[in-house]
Amino acid sequence: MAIIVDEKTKVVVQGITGNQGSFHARQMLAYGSRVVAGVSPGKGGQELDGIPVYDTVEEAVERRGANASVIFVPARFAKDAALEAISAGVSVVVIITERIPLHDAIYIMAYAREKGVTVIGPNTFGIISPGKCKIGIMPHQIYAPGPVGIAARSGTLSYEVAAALTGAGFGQSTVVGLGGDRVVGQRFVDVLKKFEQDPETKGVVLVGEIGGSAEEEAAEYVKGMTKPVVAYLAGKAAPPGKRMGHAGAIIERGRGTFESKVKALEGAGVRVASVPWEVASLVKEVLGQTIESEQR
Amino acid sequence: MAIIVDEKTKVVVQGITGNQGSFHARQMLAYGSRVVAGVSPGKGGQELDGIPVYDTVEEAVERRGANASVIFVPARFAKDAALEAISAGVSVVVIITERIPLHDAIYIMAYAREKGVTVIGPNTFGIISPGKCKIGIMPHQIYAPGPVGIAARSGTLSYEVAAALTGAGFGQSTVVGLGGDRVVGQRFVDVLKKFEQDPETKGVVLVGEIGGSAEEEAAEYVKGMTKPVVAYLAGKAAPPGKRMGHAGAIIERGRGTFESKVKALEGAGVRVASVPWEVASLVKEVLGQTIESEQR
Amino acid sequence: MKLYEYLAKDIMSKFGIPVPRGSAADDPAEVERIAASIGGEVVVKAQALVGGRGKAGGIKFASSPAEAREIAEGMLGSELKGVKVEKVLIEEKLKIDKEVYVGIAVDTRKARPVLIASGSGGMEIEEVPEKEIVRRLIEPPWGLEAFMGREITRRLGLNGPVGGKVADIIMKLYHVFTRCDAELTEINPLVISDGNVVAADARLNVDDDALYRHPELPRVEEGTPTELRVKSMGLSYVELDGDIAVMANGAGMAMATLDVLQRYGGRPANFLDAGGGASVEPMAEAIGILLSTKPKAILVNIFGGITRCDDVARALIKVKETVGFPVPVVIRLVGTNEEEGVSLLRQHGFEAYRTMDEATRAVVEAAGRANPWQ
Amino acid sequence: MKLYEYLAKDIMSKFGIPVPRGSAADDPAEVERIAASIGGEVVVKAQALVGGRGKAGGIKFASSPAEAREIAEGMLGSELKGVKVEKVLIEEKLKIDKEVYVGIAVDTRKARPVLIASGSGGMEIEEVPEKEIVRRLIEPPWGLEAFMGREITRRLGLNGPVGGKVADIIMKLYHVFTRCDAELTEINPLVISDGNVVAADARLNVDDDALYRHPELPRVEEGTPTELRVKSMGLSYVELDGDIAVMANGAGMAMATLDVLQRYGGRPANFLDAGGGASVEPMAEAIGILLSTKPKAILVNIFGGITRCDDVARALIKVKETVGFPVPVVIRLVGTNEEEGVSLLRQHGFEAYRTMDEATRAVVEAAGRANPWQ
Repeated sequence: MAIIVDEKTKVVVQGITGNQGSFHARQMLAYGSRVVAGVSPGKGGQELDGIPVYDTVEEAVERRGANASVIFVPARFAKDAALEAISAGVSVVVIITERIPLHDAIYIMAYAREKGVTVIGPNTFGIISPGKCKIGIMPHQIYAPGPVGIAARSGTLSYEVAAALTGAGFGQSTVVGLGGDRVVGQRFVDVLKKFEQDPETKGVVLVGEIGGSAEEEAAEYVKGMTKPVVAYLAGKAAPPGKRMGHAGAIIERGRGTFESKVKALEGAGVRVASVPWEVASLVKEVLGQTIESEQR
Repeated sequence: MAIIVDEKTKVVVQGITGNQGSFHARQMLAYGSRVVAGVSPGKGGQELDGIPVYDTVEEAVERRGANASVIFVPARFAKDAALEAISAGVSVVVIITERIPLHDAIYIMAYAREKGVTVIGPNTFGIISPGKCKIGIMPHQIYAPGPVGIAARSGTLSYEVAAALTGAGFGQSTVVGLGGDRVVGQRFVDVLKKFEQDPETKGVVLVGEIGGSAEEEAAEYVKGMTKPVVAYLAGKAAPPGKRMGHAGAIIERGRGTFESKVKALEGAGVRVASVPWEVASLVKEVLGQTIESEQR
Repeated sequence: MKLYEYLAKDIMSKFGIPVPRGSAADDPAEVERIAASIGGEVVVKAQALVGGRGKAGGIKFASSPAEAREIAEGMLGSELKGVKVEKVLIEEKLKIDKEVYVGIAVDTRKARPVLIASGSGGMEIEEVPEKEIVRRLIEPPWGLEAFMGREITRRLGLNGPVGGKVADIIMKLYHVFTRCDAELTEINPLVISDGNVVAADARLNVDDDALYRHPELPRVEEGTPTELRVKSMGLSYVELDGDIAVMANGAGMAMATLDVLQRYGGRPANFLDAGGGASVEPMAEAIGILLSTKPKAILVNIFGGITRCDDVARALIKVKETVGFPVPVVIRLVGTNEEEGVSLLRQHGFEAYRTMDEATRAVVEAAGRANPWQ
Repeated sequence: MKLYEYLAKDIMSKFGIPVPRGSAADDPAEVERIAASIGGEVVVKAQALVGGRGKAGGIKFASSPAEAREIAEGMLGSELKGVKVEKVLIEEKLKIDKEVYVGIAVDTRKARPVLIASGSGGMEIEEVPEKEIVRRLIEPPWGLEAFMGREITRRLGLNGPVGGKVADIIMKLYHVFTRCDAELTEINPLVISDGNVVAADARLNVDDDALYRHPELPRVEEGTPTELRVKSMGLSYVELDGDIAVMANGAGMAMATLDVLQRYGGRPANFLDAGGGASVEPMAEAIGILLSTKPKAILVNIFGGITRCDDVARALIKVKETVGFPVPVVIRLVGTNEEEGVSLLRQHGFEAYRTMDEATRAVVEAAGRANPWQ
């Protein structure tokens, strides 16, 4: 088990003939992901390392049974690519592209709701169920299969946390990059619900940051969870009103502060690490407890 | 029982301060329909024969529990009025207005599907469950409660048929005016399904006409029905390519001919009357059969 | 409202759809000038709202401006399938590598627009086998997205740059459809020629009920002068080829009246729906127009709902007292205010029947007598 | 991109929203002319992208053109909440019967636009009690319909002609929101005055990521010259008030680096996200810019994913060999191509740490030494 993607996931890469798309298609293939097709309008008929390239996602679904898509196309074409994937019948769409207009993201999410499709991103490093399926741009050598689910708003920081966990002997069931934008397809609470249901996942790590209210919503949900949750939040030192790299990482009009998030999470029983590398020891503590309580 | 509207229906009249709206609001009230509110933007606070007038349908629903709306507003405002009613949470919207742009009708129907609301019309005389509830502009003295369901694309012709039935001693469970436009909320097949489920209805009369494919669809459905169906179709003498008053009544590019409809209906076991007044005797024949078979 | 090909192409061109070089004219000298400015071979196309123009001789090729003029002289003013040709469109002759069909209509059953495409361009879409047709319902309010254009193009077997151009034209055709409140818009054929894609013929039917919000669109009126006159009064009227004028209230009732009339051997001269609660004045005017078509008899068939029988009676009396009735008028009058109406009629020497059956038989008999107009 | 009030009002006015008579100027003489042309009492409003302008003295009334000029002389060039005032807006003074708030933002949780209205206009919406606020999620792709404007207006307790005008303005504000790709647009207050309804203050923040499709919109750049310079390179950069320059790859990593730095007593001078797979040249340029801010030390914290450690090493070497490092540079370098990167650094006299912890402690210590810039 794992969440969202696993060994049955068949990936189509949209934008496969671009630099990013071709590089990461090969990386995913090398990792063992079932990359069954690529799409690049007007370039149907080509091949990339044996991966057939089509003009439409529809063909990739019809001919190759693709059930997940990953999007590498430039921001101005990303909306159309995402709508195409959603319409074509895949169940997961991972949008790597950054700087997608906010209104486009809103529209994509509305269409995904209508069609019952799970969107990861935009502006995400992707999703990986170690040992089963990698869809995205993350350096996969840092992950190992195991009992910890990770959901993160930021990429590199989640690598830091995942590497620390792997180094401490805690592999991951699935690592989900929610994306750094304000409007994303999966928020902490959505992913927490899935981890709570997943038998393989024994505990969850949230890698959050200032801005928005995703951490506060997560805290509400955690109160009813049976699995332990650990968090690290970035942005304690960030001044209000300054966008810290991510569109979503901004303390605007007094909302989304570091303090409100820590308070909400700690109030829900979440152990909040004060530095990224502390996450591993907190996971050790809480998973130790879980294992003990399971043994009773 | 009856279909769509009955003694529990509480009606809000949109456009109640107009000539048509005020006249027919009074007529409906006189018939015994529970007309609980009127709506006329900017005229909230007025009254019409004790019926309170509000600015929005939302208020009529909140304050008076309206669960059905009837629309008398001019064509160019009808789309907004219909969307308002659908959004406000009524379960039935009857659109009397004629000459509503086709694209507006398409949009209204899409919104109604999204919200699960039943739309009757546009360009309909309305719907009546005799003795229970009248929503529309029909001359109600011609109806009587009874076992026959009627669905009609045209108004006056359905009056002719209903009067003949009443005259022959066959009252009606519900009479539904589908509307004379190409795109309408309820088609024959939708209403047939409801009549088939309604214990009070023992047989159904369809009053159809040339144009479109509603009669052919109905024929398909009738094949699986347990209740007898009688039909009269207008337009045998109409030349192709000429719109016969209704936007929907046109034989265009060889489709929707009188002959194809009669063939389909007769093929499904429907008795098709050759003149309007023949409907009553056909109903007598088929209902007699039904009663006999029930008595066995 | 159906637009002539040259008007439909003007509009499509404004939306970015490539159309052949050319121009419309109603004068042979102008045709010659246009053909000369285009150069080379041209096609002269009769502008008439009829199907199958090609087979009927409405599309002809000319290899010189003089020949184009000659063809136009033959077409202009002539009748094509019963319709007078008032303009011709002169265009460059296209080299044709492949023809496809693309159209957008309304699927009334699904209450949604539907995009229809086929690799068999040039044929009427009704004649193309269903398996060669690509259909895609367009879900409102989502609409047509660029990727759908690509999906359709792919299903037509087009790819590469030409596929991209066709996908783009499909999107633009959808813009025409939505922004012009179209009932139907078609490009047939869409011609592929040396890697270019051009709309060789175009159809655009605009919803009459939406014209009020399209002052930017040209107006084309179809119908006889009498039809247009009655239409301008807000009533529905259709001319037929019989000799009994028919007025009824409600479209269904009017159609049924024609049917019953025909059943009893009568031949309807027209169809007038005077329903919808028309008042005395327009009803009287409409009856006057019926008289002006010189029928052998008039049948008035009213089942009063919103229409009040006394108003109908007053309209008839008004006509009798002003222009008079030179032909038999047979009346069936029941429904709202029936007694008052019938009584008014009696006072003015009219009789009224209670059933359609009786009235229809009576008018057929009356029309069988000698023609009072001769 | 936040637009100045006068620009936001220009745009709203183009969408049909009534705004006060007035005009913006950057010169006191022009202010006097504008005030004279308006006549009567005017208001002079400092154009600065800060909240709470009124309380900070950025909004003043003048009863004569001369007084308006005097006020403008005081405002222009002065600082309002730390931001230099370069323009003032001069407008007619409105008589105020009632003030309401209307705004459209994005509810990121629901991934939908949300319309917010309140009868308590003039206050920051955050300070209005929740029960006095009307919220309505806008469902894409359906959008806002006219009736929703009426429903909101009714909930605000407005009716009659004024209610109709406010409902109409709500619809137009929605058009501004959608057609300008806004993140946020507000009218606060929307002033009701003698039956007229006027947008007395306006806010319009446009999505930076959508600017490419809005050539028609004015451009407003916010930030220090260095921030704008780094932004133009496509990197994220924020100036802070400390003395340790920070470069990291990835926004979350950069934020975490600042946090850890602060935890160990260091004071970050800035935030530079050099992630996203930037190549050697822009990274070297970015490091040069960090140096130009004259920090006491530089911390480079890289967890290589798409960013390759050897590229980071090459960028550092390039800077060392060209402009040189006058301050200590502390490097943490792990991840993709780590060995090659670390080895390159060693060859050029740099040391690299393996953990954030060590590197952060080291840079704080290094910055604690004497300031090399003095």
